Amino acid sequence: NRKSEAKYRYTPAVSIAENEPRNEVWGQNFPKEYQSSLQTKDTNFISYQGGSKMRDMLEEDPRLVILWSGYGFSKDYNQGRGHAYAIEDIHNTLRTGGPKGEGDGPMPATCWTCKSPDVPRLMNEKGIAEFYSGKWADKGSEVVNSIGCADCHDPNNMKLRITRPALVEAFDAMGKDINQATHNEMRSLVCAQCHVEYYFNKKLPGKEGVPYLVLPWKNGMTVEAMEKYYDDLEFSDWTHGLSKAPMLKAQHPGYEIFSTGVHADRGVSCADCHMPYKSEGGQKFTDHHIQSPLNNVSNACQVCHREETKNLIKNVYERQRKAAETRLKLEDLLVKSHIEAKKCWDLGATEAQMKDILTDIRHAQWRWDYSAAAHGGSFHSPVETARVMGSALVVVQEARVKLARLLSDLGHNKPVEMPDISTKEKAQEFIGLDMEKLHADKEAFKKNLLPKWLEEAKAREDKMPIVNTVSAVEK
Amino acid sequence: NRKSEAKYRYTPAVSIAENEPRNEVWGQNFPKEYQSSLQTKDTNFISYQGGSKMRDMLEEDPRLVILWSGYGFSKDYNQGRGHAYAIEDIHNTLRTGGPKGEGDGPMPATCWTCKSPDVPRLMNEKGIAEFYSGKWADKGSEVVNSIGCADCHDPNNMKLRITRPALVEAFDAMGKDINQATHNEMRSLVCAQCHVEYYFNKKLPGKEGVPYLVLPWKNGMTVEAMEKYYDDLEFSDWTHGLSKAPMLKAQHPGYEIFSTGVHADRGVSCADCHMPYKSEGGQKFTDHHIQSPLNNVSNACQVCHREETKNLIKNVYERQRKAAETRLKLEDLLVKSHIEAKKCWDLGATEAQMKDILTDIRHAQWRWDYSAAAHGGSFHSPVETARVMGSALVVVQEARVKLARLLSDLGHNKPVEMPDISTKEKAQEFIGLDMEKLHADKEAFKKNLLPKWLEEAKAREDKMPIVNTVSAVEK
Amino acid sequence: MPKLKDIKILPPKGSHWREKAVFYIAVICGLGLFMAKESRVTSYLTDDPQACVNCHVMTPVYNSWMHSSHREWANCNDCHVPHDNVFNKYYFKAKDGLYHASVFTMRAEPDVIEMKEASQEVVQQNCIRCHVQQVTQAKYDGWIEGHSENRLGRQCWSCHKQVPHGKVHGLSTIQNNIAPLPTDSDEMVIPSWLAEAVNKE
Ligand code: HEC
Ligand code: HEC
Ligand code: HEC
Ligand code: HEC
Ligand code: HEC
Ligand code: HEC
Ligand code: HEC
Ligand code: HEC
Ligand code: HEC
Ligand code: HEC
Ligand code: HEC
Ligand code: HEC
Ligand code: HEC
Ligand code: HEC
Ligand SMILES: [Ca+2]
Ligand SMILES: [Ca+2]
Repeated sequence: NRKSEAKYRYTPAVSIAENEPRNEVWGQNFPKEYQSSLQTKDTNFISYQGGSKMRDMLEEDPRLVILWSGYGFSKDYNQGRGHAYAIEDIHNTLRTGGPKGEGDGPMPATCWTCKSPDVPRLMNEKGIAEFYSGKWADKGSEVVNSIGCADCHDPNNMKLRITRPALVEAFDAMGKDINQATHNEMRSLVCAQCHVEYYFNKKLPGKEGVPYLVLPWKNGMTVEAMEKYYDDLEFSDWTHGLSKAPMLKAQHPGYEIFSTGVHADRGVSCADCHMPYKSEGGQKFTDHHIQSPLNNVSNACQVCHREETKNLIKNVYERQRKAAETRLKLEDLLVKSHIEAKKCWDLGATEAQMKDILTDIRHAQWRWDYSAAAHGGSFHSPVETARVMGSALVVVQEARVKLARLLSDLGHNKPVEMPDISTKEKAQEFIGLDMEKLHADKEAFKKNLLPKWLEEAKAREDKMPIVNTVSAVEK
Repeated sequence: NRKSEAKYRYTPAVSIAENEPRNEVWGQNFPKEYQSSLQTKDTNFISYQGGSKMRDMLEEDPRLVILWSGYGFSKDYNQGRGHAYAIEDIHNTLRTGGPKGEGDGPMPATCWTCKSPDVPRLMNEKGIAEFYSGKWADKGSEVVNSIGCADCHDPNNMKLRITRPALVEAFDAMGKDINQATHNEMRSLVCAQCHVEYYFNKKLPGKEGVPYLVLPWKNGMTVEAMEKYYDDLEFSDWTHGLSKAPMLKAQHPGYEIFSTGVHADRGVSCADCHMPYKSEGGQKFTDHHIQSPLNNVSNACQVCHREETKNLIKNVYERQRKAAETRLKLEDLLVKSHIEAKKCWDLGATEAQMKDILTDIRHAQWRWDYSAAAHGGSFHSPVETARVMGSALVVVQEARVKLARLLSDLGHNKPVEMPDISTKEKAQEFIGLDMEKLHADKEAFKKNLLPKWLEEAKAREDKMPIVNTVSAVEK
Repeated sequence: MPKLKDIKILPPKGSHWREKAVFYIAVICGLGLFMAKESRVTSYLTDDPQACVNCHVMTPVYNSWMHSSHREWANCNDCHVPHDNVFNKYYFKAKDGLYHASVFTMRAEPDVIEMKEASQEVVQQNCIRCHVQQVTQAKYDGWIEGHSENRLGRQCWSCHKQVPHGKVHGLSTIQNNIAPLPTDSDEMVIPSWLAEAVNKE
């Protein structure tokens, strides 16, 4: 009848199964959306600090190597690029190492969570905790499709949906019900499945030992609320290689920071800027070429702002430049604090003498990372980004004044010599990484294990049915 | 060039002389504008950090007393209120002291510059440098009308005009011609005559000894450009009472900070928010009740933002709160740096040991003051305000780490004890101000000299003609 | 029904209206039950834009509005219904709604819907209602260049073609017409397998 016609009016070529992971299958019904999503393969756009080009962050800013000493990110870290690369990039990153087979490698299976529509399929088949269990390498042949339709859509009616348990559970923890989300909120929440800060909790009651994916939102989404959350848990992601501080890593709190900005305040959603309407042959559809809006100002910004493209880009760059100015200074001070702390240890400092200092370093770097890790943050919410960096500057100052006093007590009352970290290579050498070995392991993985995964996957998928619909189906 | 301006067709009741200082005379021709300007006498509105109420800043934040130790502002500093109070407030402030007659008192005549439409009259009569010469008390009977029409308007056609030489000269110094200003720019430039950072230059070639009013814009209006300007001149406003640092005072760089914000970028002018159109009896006119726009959101903001009043005010407060959070922490650190520097001197530090530290303190406090002194700044340009505070936090950290090392060298390797500055009174006692004497001197001035000034002025003004126009004049 | 196109919206005058009213009443009686069920008549009386999407012909305009700069500030009725007084608002709505309903129910909807002249007048007044100061006051020249001259004589959307439905019009302009319905709030945004799995925890 007509009512449902209004809801869903198209002639499906195929009928899409509940957790269909293959984007090209969905693409047969929705060619425009699918074709545009393929454009996330384009890597030609580069902006002041974003864009789809592969950007080696460690090379652009070798301070990062020091800040993440002892942690995977010091080996390799690139700026995110198009969704189509999610699988390729997680294969290639040195962070996932060079596993030789099941049960091998540094990373847990949880790492797959935000990379593919195979994830809801697997979670449905195996169970959530089971999905998170085991090594990253264990599920290599199962997760092969890059981010796609099943991550965000209900195949029955193409409505937006949430497929990642972490977000649902985070809403629960905050006492909210995600099912109450409005349509417009959903246009940001689908992104909040992935563009959010997270950690792996191995101590969840009943799931001990499983690196369960959790968004630390229970006390709220501000930098202070999450800091308290982690402090209360006495959680740390790793112990710093130089300062031995119990560190936290902030991963892309994109949604959290965005929510504090004026666009969120005015009801603008992620999709408004990153997936605006597009016209093709007189037809309008949602542009699934998710990318930097600066490559698409007329659709992304000028719907609302009657302002010249040049000027809008200038506005964005200006906010980013101002944030970068403070951020780089803050990083310099954090680097100093790690090296000064190391000097203290070298000179024989005791745990008791170091305790407060290391807590300060933990907090200062957490705040820095929160403000830096979501690459869009300095535009999405420039004032909050600046506030967070301001608070980090205050805390790192505390640390460094204490360090100066302690160093003096330990007989070193002068500036600590800083290593040459002018390039990524020098910095990595300084923190003692064996890059050659890391690269060799990765190559071996790509030569031996990876092709097997892809073969297995192909065989598996070839057996999955595609059901052609014979006539226009009315649902 | 200037757009054609609306011609004012009106029937003047009186003909207004070129530098007519008496607002009530202009008011006979323009009763609506005049009546509304009288409302700046209202002191009932108070917002989170602004409003027309008298607010004792030193009481609200006693850290300021320490920061300005050795300088007039530590005696007395209020947040600006309505234009109608400009004269009363400069009479009353302890900063102008208790002069007993001509040639007496701490302040130069230059202080009158931004308080009254008598200023253009006097400058015209006497010459500019002559106006700036001598003591504040010397011109007490000449400057009596609070900020008004002649400051901003040409009496012949009511066009906006610039009456203060400092602004014209600053444009010259930047290689710009203020006569090229568009009509819209003029709607901010009239304010930039006063709401700007300034200093008194006593070394201008040909005008040696005269505290000549200069806006330090030659290198630009950013905090760095002005800092460099002052450094190059080796200028300082005063030597700090505790740290002995050669200090700079930033006075209300309202226009400068505003110019870096998004509203300025979009061509919004001061008058749009602080002097919006108002309707009275079906007639529209420019509201001359210049005040916090938060007391007038519907005219001031909702012209452009059809957003609820509550939410707009929330937006403003949120930006102000975030800035205040960082600002107060920064002030704490600056206070510490002054006290720690004092401790160094007490322990026998040498000039050579202190030099770099004092330069850091100078720069850090300058940057703080630049971000704080213009009370509207944290809304006018929240991102720039935050950037400037960030840079101050970095510099004060440098100072404090050096201080920690120096203190240790001097045998004091531990935190320096901080005085109790929990109230304005305690802080003022700590820096050694004799408040009783200051108040007594002021009272004496108000009892003895002030009434004479007002009497003389009245006699003088009674002799000034008011020319009634007989017929309707079309201009 | 060519005659319907002649209707002017302004307050009813003379017998012209009575004639039509009789016709509308007939429509209501005849289709009342059907309508109530099929198009949620009651929701049509609200300001909720989702009410308009009860008809699929309204989905393209709904979707274009949903992606427009006005989504957060102006709903359909803010533009398409007079706001000069309460009587006019509901009068216009009733008339309009019943008109659309009858056209729709008779499957007479054209491919490209166009605003009737009366609607245009209403919309124009509504643009002005919200933006009057911006478009009439010379003092905002620095911000909006060129509105100082009186532009009230032209239809705003002759320049602002994007506001709010975009430049391209027609039933087929928006593919895969998917728009939220009033009933959507009853549904879950997470798949049932996930709901079960999470609940189990
Ligand atoms: C909660 C979701 C989530 C989880 C869990 C997650 N990621 Fe990501 N990942 C993202 C997002 C979002 C980006 C894009 C970040 C950006 O804007 O640059 C990303 C980017 C990446 C990239 C490309 C950029 C780069 O850093 O080189 C790699 C590789 C990657 N992730 C690997 C991993 C690994 C390894 C793990 C497990 C330790 C992991 N991810 C866990 C969401 C996640
Ligand atoms: C299933 C997880 C997931 C979801 C859902 C998701 N993202 Fe991403 N996003 C990623 C990952 C992972 C990357 C980095 C891919 C890489 O670099 O390999 C990324 C990259 C990006 C980029 C960088 C693209 C470029 O060209 O630099 C943008 C922009 C982005 N996402 C926006 C969004 C928006 C907007 C949404 C929601 C409409 C969204 N994402 C939903 C995981 C996700
Ligand atoms: C990262 C999240 C995300 C992914 C992945 C995604 N979509 Fe979408 N999709 C959206 C959003 C957001 C909308 C806009 C919904 C709205 O505004 O109501 C949308 C809208 C649609 C629509 C409605 C018609 C339109 O163009 O507005 C279709 C059809 C669609 N997507 C198909 C697909 C297909 C096919 C894929 C896989 C190739 C896909 N989507 C992948 C987020 C996503
Ligand atoms: C759906 C509407 C919408 C879209 C799309 C949009 N904006 Fe905005 N933008 C707003 C609103 C609303 C505000 C708040 C100010 C206001 O009320 O006008 C705003 C504020 C801003 C500001 C001032 C805030 C600040 O940080 O100083 C800038 C700059 C800006 N937008 C740039 C952009 C750019 C660049 C894009 C595209 C990448 C964009 N906007 C896309 C609606 C939008
Ligand atoms: C008002 C427009 C607007 C909205 C809304 C918005 N963004 Fe952005 N986003 C931008 C702009 C502009 C950039 C900077 C792009 C650049 O630097 O090239 C950006 C950058 C990003 C980046 C980094 C892209 C890159 O090139 O590496 C990611 C990821 C991102 N945004 C995700 C999100 C997510 C997730 C949301 C919602 C929670 C969101 N954005 C909401 C405008 C917006
Ligand atoms: C370049 C213009 C200018 C000059 C020169 C100037 N002022 Fe002001 N004055 C202002 C402005 C603008 C304000 C309002 C500041 C605000 O927003 O609070 C103000 C406010 C004041 C106030 C009221 C608030 C308070 O601080 O208690 C006093 C008193 C005052 N000035 C005295 C002086 C004295 C004394 C001097 C000379 C040392 C002086 N002014 C020189 C522009 C100026
Ligand atoms: C002739 C100098 C001068 C000019 C010109 C001037 N101001 Fe002021 N303004 C002052 C002074 C001085 C004060 C503080 C008065 C006091 O507190 O005694 C002040 C106070 C204010 C206040 C605080 C009022 C309150 O209620 O708290 C605002 C707002 C203000 N000015 C805005 C403006 C704007 C906007 C313009 C231009 C349209 C302007 N001013 C032009 C000197 C000036
Ligand atoms: C601080 C600066 C300032 C002062 C003082 C001031 N005006 Fe104005 N006046 C303005 C501005 C700005 C406008 C708006 C000009 C425009 O938009 O073209 C204006 C406009 C006017 C107009 C034009 C008509 C209207 O209402 O827009 C008249 C008449 C006028 N003022 C009279 C006066 C009178 C009388 C006084 C003294 C009581 C006075 N003004 C004091 C700045 C000032
Ligand atoms: C003459 C027009 C105009 C007036 C008056 C005006 N604004 Fe704006 N405002 C803008 C424009 C233009 C932007 C830039 C964003 C955009 O393009 O929509 C903006 C941006 C903003 C923003 C986002 C910038 C940020 O810092 O995050 C806020 C908040 C805001 N305005 C609040 C206000 C308030 C409060 C008032 C009244 C005191 C006000 N505005 C008066 C035109 C105006
Ligand atoms: C977009 C609107 C807008 C514009 C344009 C604007 N202001 Fe403001 N101004 C505000 C708001 C909002 C506040 C905060 C008032 C409060 O805190 O109560 C403020 C505060 C002030 C204050 C402190 C008022 C107080 O209550 O003490 C002064 C002085 C001031 N502005 C002067 C200026 C000057 C000079 C300009 C132009 C160079 C200007 N403003 C441009 C909106 C604006
Ligand atoms: C900001 C004002 C505004 C809002 C809000 C608005 N419209 Fe419109 N509407 C217009 C204008 C203007 C036109 C004429 C467009 C043209 O002719 O280019 C129009 C045209 C139409 C038409 C005629 C078809 C067409 O494409 O020209 C329909 C039907 C319509 N609107 C329905 C709606 C519905 C349903 C909503 C809410 C979902 C809505 N409108 C919201 C202003 C608005
Ligand atoms: C019962 C189905 C239905 C509903 C519900 C509906 N419409 Fe319509 N509407 C139509 C049809 C059919 C037409 C085409 C009429 C024609 O052009 O002959 C139409 C035409 C229009 C037009 C253009 C014709 C005119 O009157 O100028 C506007 C505007 C419009 N609708 C607005 C709305 C708004 C606003 C709502 C919700 C408040 C709404 N519609 C709800 C079926 C509907
Ligand atoms: C219910 C009030 C309302 C109505 C009715 C309305 N608008 Fe708006 N309009 C707004 C608001 C609110 C904004 C956003 C302003 C802001 O940035 O805060 C806006 C923004 C705009 C913009 C700037 C953004 C853009 O899309 O370019 C234009 C142009 C505009 N309106 C034109 C129109 C026209 C033409 C109409 C009539 C067809 C109309 N408006 C009807 C409230 C309204
Ligand atoms: C002759 C063409 C034309 C007509 C007719 C017209 N406008 Fe505009 N309008 C423009 C142009 C061009 C701009 C952009 C000017 C600029 O940004 O300086 C604009 C800008 C605007 C803006 C500001 C958008 C923003 O946020 O920057 C609004 C609101 C607006 N118009 C509303 C209207 C309304 C309401 C009407 C009808 C009463 C109307 N306009 C009639 C050409 C027109
Ligand atoms: Ca984390
Ligand atoms: Ca100064």
